[in-house]
Amino acid sequence: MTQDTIRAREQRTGWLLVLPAILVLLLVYAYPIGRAFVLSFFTENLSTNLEAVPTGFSNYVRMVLDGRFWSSIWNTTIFTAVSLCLELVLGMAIALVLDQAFRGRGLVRTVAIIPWALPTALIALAWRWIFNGEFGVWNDMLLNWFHLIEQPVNWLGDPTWAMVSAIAADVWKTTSFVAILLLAGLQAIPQELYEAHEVDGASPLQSFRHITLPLLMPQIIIAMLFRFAQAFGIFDLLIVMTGGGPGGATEMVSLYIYDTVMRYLDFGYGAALVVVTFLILIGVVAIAGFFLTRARTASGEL
Amino acid sequence: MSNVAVKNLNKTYTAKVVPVRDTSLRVEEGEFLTLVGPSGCGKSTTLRIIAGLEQPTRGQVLINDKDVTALRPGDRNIAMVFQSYALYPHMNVYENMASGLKLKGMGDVEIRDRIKDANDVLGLDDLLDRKPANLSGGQRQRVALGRALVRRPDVFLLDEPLSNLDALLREQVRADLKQIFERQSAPVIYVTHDQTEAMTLSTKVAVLHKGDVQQLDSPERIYTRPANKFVASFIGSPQMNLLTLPCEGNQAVLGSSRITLPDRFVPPPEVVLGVRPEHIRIASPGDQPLVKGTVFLVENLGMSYLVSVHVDGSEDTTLRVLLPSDQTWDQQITLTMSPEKLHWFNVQTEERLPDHGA
Amino acid sequence: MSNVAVKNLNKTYTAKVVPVRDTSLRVEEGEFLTLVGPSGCGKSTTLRIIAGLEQPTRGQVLINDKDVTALRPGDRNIAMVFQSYALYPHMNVYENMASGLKLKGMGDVEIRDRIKDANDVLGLDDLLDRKPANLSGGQRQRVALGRALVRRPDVFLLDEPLSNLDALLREQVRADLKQIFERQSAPVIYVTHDQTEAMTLSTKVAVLHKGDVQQLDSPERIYTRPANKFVASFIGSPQMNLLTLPCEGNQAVLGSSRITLPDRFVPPPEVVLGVRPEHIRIASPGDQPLVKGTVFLVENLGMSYLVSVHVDGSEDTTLRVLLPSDQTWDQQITLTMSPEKLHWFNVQTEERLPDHGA
Amino acid sequence: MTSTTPQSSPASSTPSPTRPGWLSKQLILAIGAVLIIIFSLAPVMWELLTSIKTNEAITSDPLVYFPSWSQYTLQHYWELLVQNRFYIYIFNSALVAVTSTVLCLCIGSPAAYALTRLHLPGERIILGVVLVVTLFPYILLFLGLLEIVRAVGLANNYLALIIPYTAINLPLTILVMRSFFQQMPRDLEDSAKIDGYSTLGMLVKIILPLTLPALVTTGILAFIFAWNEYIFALTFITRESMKTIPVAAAQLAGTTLFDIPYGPLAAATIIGTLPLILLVLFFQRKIVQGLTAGSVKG
Amino acid sequence: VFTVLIGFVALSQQPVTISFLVRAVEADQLQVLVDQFESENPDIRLDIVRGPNAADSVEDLYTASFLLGDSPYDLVYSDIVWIPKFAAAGWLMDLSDRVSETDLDDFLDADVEAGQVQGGFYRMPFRSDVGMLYYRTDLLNEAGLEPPETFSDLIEAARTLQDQDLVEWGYVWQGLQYEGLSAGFMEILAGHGGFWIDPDTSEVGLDQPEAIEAVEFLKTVINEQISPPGVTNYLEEDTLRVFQNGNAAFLRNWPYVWPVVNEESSQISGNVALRPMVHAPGESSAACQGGWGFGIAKETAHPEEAWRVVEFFTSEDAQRTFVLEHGYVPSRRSLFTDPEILATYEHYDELLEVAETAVLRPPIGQYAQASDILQRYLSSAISGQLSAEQAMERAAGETRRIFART
Ligand SMILES: Nc1ncnc2c1ncn2[C@@H]1O[C@H](COP(=O)(O)OP(=O)(O)OP(=O)(O)O)[C@@H](O)[C@H]1O
Ligand SMILES: Nc1ncnc2c1ncn2[C@@H]1O[C@H](COP(=O)(O)OP(=O)(O)OP(=O)(O)O)[C@@H](O)[C@H]1O
Ligand SMILES: [Mg+2]
Ligand SMILES: [Mg+2]
Repeated sequence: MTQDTIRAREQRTGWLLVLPAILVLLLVYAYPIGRAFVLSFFTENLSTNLEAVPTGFSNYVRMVLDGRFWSSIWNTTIFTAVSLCLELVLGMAIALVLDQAFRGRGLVRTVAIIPWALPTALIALAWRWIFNGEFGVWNDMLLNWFHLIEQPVNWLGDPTWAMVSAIAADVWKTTSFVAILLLAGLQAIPQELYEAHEVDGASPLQSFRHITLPLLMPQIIIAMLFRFAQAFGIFDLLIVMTGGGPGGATEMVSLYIYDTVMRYLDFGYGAALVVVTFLILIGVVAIAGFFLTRARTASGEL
Repeated sequence: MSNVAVKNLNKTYTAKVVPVRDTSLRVEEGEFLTLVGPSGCGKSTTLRIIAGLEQPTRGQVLINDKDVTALRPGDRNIAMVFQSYALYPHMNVYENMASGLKLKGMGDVEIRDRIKDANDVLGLDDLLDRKPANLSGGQRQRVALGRALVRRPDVFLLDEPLSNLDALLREQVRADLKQIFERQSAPVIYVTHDQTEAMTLSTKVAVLHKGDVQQLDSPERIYTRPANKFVASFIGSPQMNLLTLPCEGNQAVLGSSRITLPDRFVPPPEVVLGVRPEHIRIASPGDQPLVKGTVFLVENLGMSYLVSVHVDGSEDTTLRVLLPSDQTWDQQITLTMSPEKLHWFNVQTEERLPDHGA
Repeated sequence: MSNVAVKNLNKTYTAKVVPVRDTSLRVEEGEFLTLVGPSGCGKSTTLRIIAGLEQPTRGQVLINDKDVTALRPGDRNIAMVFQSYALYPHMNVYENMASGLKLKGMGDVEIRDRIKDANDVLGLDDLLDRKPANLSGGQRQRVALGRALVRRPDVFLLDEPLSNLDALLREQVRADLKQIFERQSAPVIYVTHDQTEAMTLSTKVAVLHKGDVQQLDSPERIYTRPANKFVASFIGSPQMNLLTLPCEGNQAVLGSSRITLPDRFVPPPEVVLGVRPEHIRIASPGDQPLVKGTVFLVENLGMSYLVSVHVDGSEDTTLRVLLPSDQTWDQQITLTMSPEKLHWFNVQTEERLPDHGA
Repeated sequence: MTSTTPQSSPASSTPSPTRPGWLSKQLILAIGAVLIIIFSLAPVMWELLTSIKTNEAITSDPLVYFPSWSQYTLQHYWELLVQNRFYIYIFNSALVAVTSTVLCLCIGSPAAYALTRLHLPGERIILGVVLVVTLFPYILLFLGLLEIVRAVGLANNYLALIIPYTAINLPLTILVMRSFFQQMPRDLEDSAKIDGYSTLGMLVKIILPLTLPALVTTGILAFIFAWNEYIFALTFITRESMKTIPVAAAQLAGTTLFDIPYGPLAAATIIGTLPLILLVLFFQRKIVQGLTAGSVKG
Repeated sequence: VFTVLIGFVALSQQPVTISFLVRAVEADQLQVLVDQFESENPDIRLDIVRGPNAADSVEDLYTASFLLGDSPYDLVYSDIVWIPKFAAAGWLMDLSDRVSETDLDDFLDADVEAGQVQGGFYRMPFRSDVGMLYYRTDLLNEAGLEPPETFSDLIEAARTLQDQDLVEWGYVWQGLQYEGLSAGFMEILAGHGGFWIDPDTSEVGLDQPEAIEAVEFLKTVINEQISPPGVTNYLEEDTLRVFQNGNAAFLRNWPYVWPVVNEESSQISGNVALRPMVHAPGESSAACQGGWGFGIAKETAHPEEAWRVVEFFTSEDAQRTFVLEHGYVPSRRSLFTDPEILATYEHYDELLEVAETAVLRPPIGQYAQASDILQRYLSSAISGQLSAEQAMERAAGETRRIFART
């Protein structure tokens, strides 16, 4: 009917405007993922002279028995879990400070973002240098400033310390990101709520528990969601900082995938690894999404 | 016997921004004081200082004659209703009302009782487990009120509690408010920039302007005896006509007509005449003084017409007159006003000139 | 000879949300139609459909008797003023006014002339090169108006143009608006939820409710002859008293007193009586009918008191009465109202019952 | 009771009475602020110090924190820029980052607008997908992209980086721009329509000018990402002269036998991070704005 | 006539550029030969790309460039262990029809052997490389010790020296998780008489007792503080620094060390000797065969010119010049005994002994994969995460699984 011509014209333009974006996204996201699913049912590596030979689930079977895969999954989980917790606590603290009014707040805020903005690969170099076993400034500080250790610690040489160092580096890099998101959430909480609560006789701590936390929950979840995804796929930091060593103690799934494809030319298995990681990720995101909606309704948004 | 007072209150943000200059007020048990004034005149600031949310630059806040200036808001036993209601979005109505009491460590039973009492007044019973997001403006307003009532505070502070409601609803809630607060005795300080609210609700009105109290008086006197030009223009709608007139002898000259000044004061060279539109009427034979004019705009207000008139002999002065809707008139119109309804102000000081017997 | 009309307009968003049901309106040259109604009643939607910003689900929009329903807003030669003024922040006043004309491909010279003309009315000359950000609310409002005027459209559409101004300013601009549009002849459709604006500005008022036109009439008749209970309650402030009364014979029973129904209609078992507070007064000897009651709330409106009265004999019916401030009374009060000012409505249909001579 | 007589008073006659605990709060804040600054800057500072120390100072024991005049040198920077021709990599990074950013805005913002205002059927789905995609660790993509690059023969072609970067930045761009468009008063577009603008004309003449700040914001985010990206840059560019800074720096090797060139590495880090630090210093507010708009509102 | 012709050709056309990727260090060192070659062949320009110094980073770069297509490299300057993979992936040109048996006679056997994959020949050896043991003569003399023969000797000697506070550390080697670890382990393994992977049968020997003993040795030197704890994170450069600063008595490293430690600037110059890696009683020393050579990229646009470059670099003269310049190990036997070379490096005949003991790391396509598995488990063994048995069990298992799929 003629009534709709305006709307129709509008929508035609609309599609024209969206189309390029959709195409690019399909090319760069849809194809690789789809491709990975297919390829994961083939064996394509040096022993097949790089021909794709359908071998059903063999890649997945092999994965089950692949100690390196499991240790990389384990490493990734540890890495992700620990850094997320630390970031949440630190980020919250920073956000709370930055939310207060004090002279020079603008400057501090600016400075606080810097870590997030810097290139991970380069920062990884910096950390490698800082944690260096013999010339590392970190050792020097612990030794000569705080006297916490007698012997220089070989941070990147020792499996545990290497993981600790990597986590430290990652926390340093991304805490500011968390802080920013939380800060935004904090500022979205109307001041009157605190004032009302104060008039009711609440201490700052009580206000934090009864108002800040519940109302901030959505942002907290969102921040954690983003960070989870990023941490779970972390690559550049580790390949530069530890290369996954020592003894694969800091090898994450992403590094294993990269080696499998680029070093061993084991494409089929690589694809299988991609698929599994992908599924894990989607699963977690789905769960988080569920909690997010719950938190949103709980905190009174609609 | 609770009461609240502020002594020589001053709040200076910057040398330019001084929302409160040197304010002293006192509200006794059972009194309802309204702070009214244009936006930015320092109403909220004053209220927030009393609540303890802001620290005064100088001066004291007294509750029950105790100096509480250094006390935390929570320790002053006051209740405050915010313009935005400030309901906790993640708590349902019941929790919202209970939170203040819980903080005091009150037992659940007593809390329930108090909330019940409040609801007898406010009728929120069937909303208790709703989240604020699912409440209408009026309901939220009532919850906010309830949250204040259950605290049984020494003082109630309200900052423009009605300004987020639409016209019709506001009229009703206004009446409710009046009844609710007539039922209890704790002093109330109420901030608004709507003069109708000020007039209808209060036992005492303080008109604020530029950080100073312009007049502190009963609603009636504010309306009938505005202390200065500002109060006169701010209170009353449609606005009072304020005309600056030259004087000849003891008569003020309005266009072609003369208006005799009250004989009690020495005739100044110039004087400001204030007369409310509703106090001007079409002259009937024998009326004095007479003002002739030409109608150039008529606005129908339903029960009456707001007629704008160019005064003959000084075309740039316009009189706005409120005429009953059953009356008729023609373009050329002759008006009169009863002398006792006229207000005279000093041109320079803008202060009211002394009244009869004063 | 421009005019605008809508025929059987319907807009359905969802089965529940039908802001416009089946509206037909026609505005002729020189007419000023106001759409008034509570928030959410479909005023804006109607206006936006006429502008072409929304597509109607059914029905047509006619401008100069041509069906423009399928035309783009830009092709309808209309001008619209928005509540938020919708000035382009990155253009100065002049560009804001010119942009529409430029798009029509009009020459700079003519554009300048038109803007000059508009400014003679609006007095914006010394603001022309300011950005909207540096204008006061009132000025922005005038610019928005100017932008509409320069287009010399077939129709003016205004959506709550005053609601962002504060009370005092609004009163003035309202007067200006009235004068400006009296100067030109194109039909005007004006949306507001403020009944004062509706009454003062319009030559015709359409009261909307629940997507239907409740009454389309002159302001006077809307006030004096409300077509149904809703209109009666919506127009007039303070609100009209609406009492549902049982009938005995040809008399309606109000508490202890009887009010004779107009003899022209068959006495129903029940009837709704409507009477405006300003039409009730304290009875003087010989008045009929008499209503006795008890005063329980007095609100001082300045020029008069709004008194709420419990009617003796039926405590839950309350009458609100407007009494001049120079009058006095005591708790027990006897009231009367002149029969010709009473409104009678059918209890079921809520429609007005036929009048004298009707 | 007395209504008062106006008598203005000097602003700072007596200090405002302070509540107990007020001071300590300020103290805590101050400490917190200082800690934050140290936390955020220390590593970079150390890198900076290292980059201007002579090799001896770098490896000396005890550790030299602040180089004395004798230990101070610009040698490392000279090595990078002259010997390793680092300006090439800077140029590459800049080229790739800028192009992909521009491309991203050109594709992203119209899409965002369409998804905000033009009620396309299925826009919720598109948005949902976009939302999920923002969470995507792109290590999962490089296997497939590798194949595409090989098939299309994009190897050693800036496009091999520009296209993925554009795509990876698209979702964020769309979300951020969308949240800005949503904040924009509808009336503006309506009155533009009534003035007779076409949808495109409106987008170009009215909306984009108004959302210029938003464009800058998203642009900066996109740029930062593109400048920092490592995996693709490492994988899809094998020609030395086309590498980007992070890769080049990470592959930096000593000229002396088997020695890790700590100094030049530090210098490279500084060179590679400096532009971003400047970005942050100038656009802190916008960055915050963008991040929050992109994630929280998304 | 011929030269004229070449000259004519040279004039008539642009010089073609032959480029290849080399670890930065060597890039500088090769410069001598590059200049010489370019002056002799005006029609060919050599473009040497400076890569990172870690060998497997360079391998990854080559891999990426071939995998991706449009490889910028015409030649592959290749570590010995890459060849099987590159060949299997079909990235290298088969050179068998360009070289004859006789041409290859002069080259070290292991070096040649390393180039032969699936009947093809893919790599001309350029410079050979073998792991060996360096020791401080001055310290041994002072303590009156003989150079060690067996692993236990080594431990003994080291301990004595440390006890006498003559030196801080006894023995330094490359313990970081990277190719160097596999290489070093290869020697210890062979020294214990064990084997890693049999290229023909794909049999895996990592869980044999010999292998486990080998690991035990590495764990011992760390646990007994003969090697610094940091050794698990050491590359060649780290070990060298410790040794050169006089903080270690024994060093496992490659030939390049010799000239470095003997610079006059070096505080230990003149006090260093080398010998084949120690071995278990009853076994013989084994030196891990390293070394670099040239392959030709299959995709190259200029196979002929590329081959001329290869011929030049692998020629006796070129190698001589190179060796004389930098003290590397030639891949041609004749040069070990070449008087000119012996004049500067009198230790080269000892070096030949070492070279003849050389063994290959498994020449298989999946070597990188196998090596990474081994590295992981070695690393976790020496950094104390796993016992020697556990580590080798798992290593063997996973290694077998790589082949299970073929
Ligand atoms: N924190 C502050 N810093 C600086 N100036 C302030 C601050 N708070 C308020 N002001 C200024 O003090 C003046 C009075 O503010 P206040 O809120 O009391 O006005 P108000 O009477 O409440 O106006 P409204 O009716 O709009 O609420 C205003 O000019 C305001 O700009
Ligand atoms: N795009 C839309 N989708 C769904 N419902 C809508 C939409 N636009 C308006 N409505 C609904 O239509 C009804 C009428 O809206 P409209 O804006 O016309 O009311 P109004 O009379 O203008 O109210 P107000 O006085 O607040 O402007 C409202 O209930 C509104 O929720
Ligand atoms: Mg206020
Ligand atoms: Mg509307």
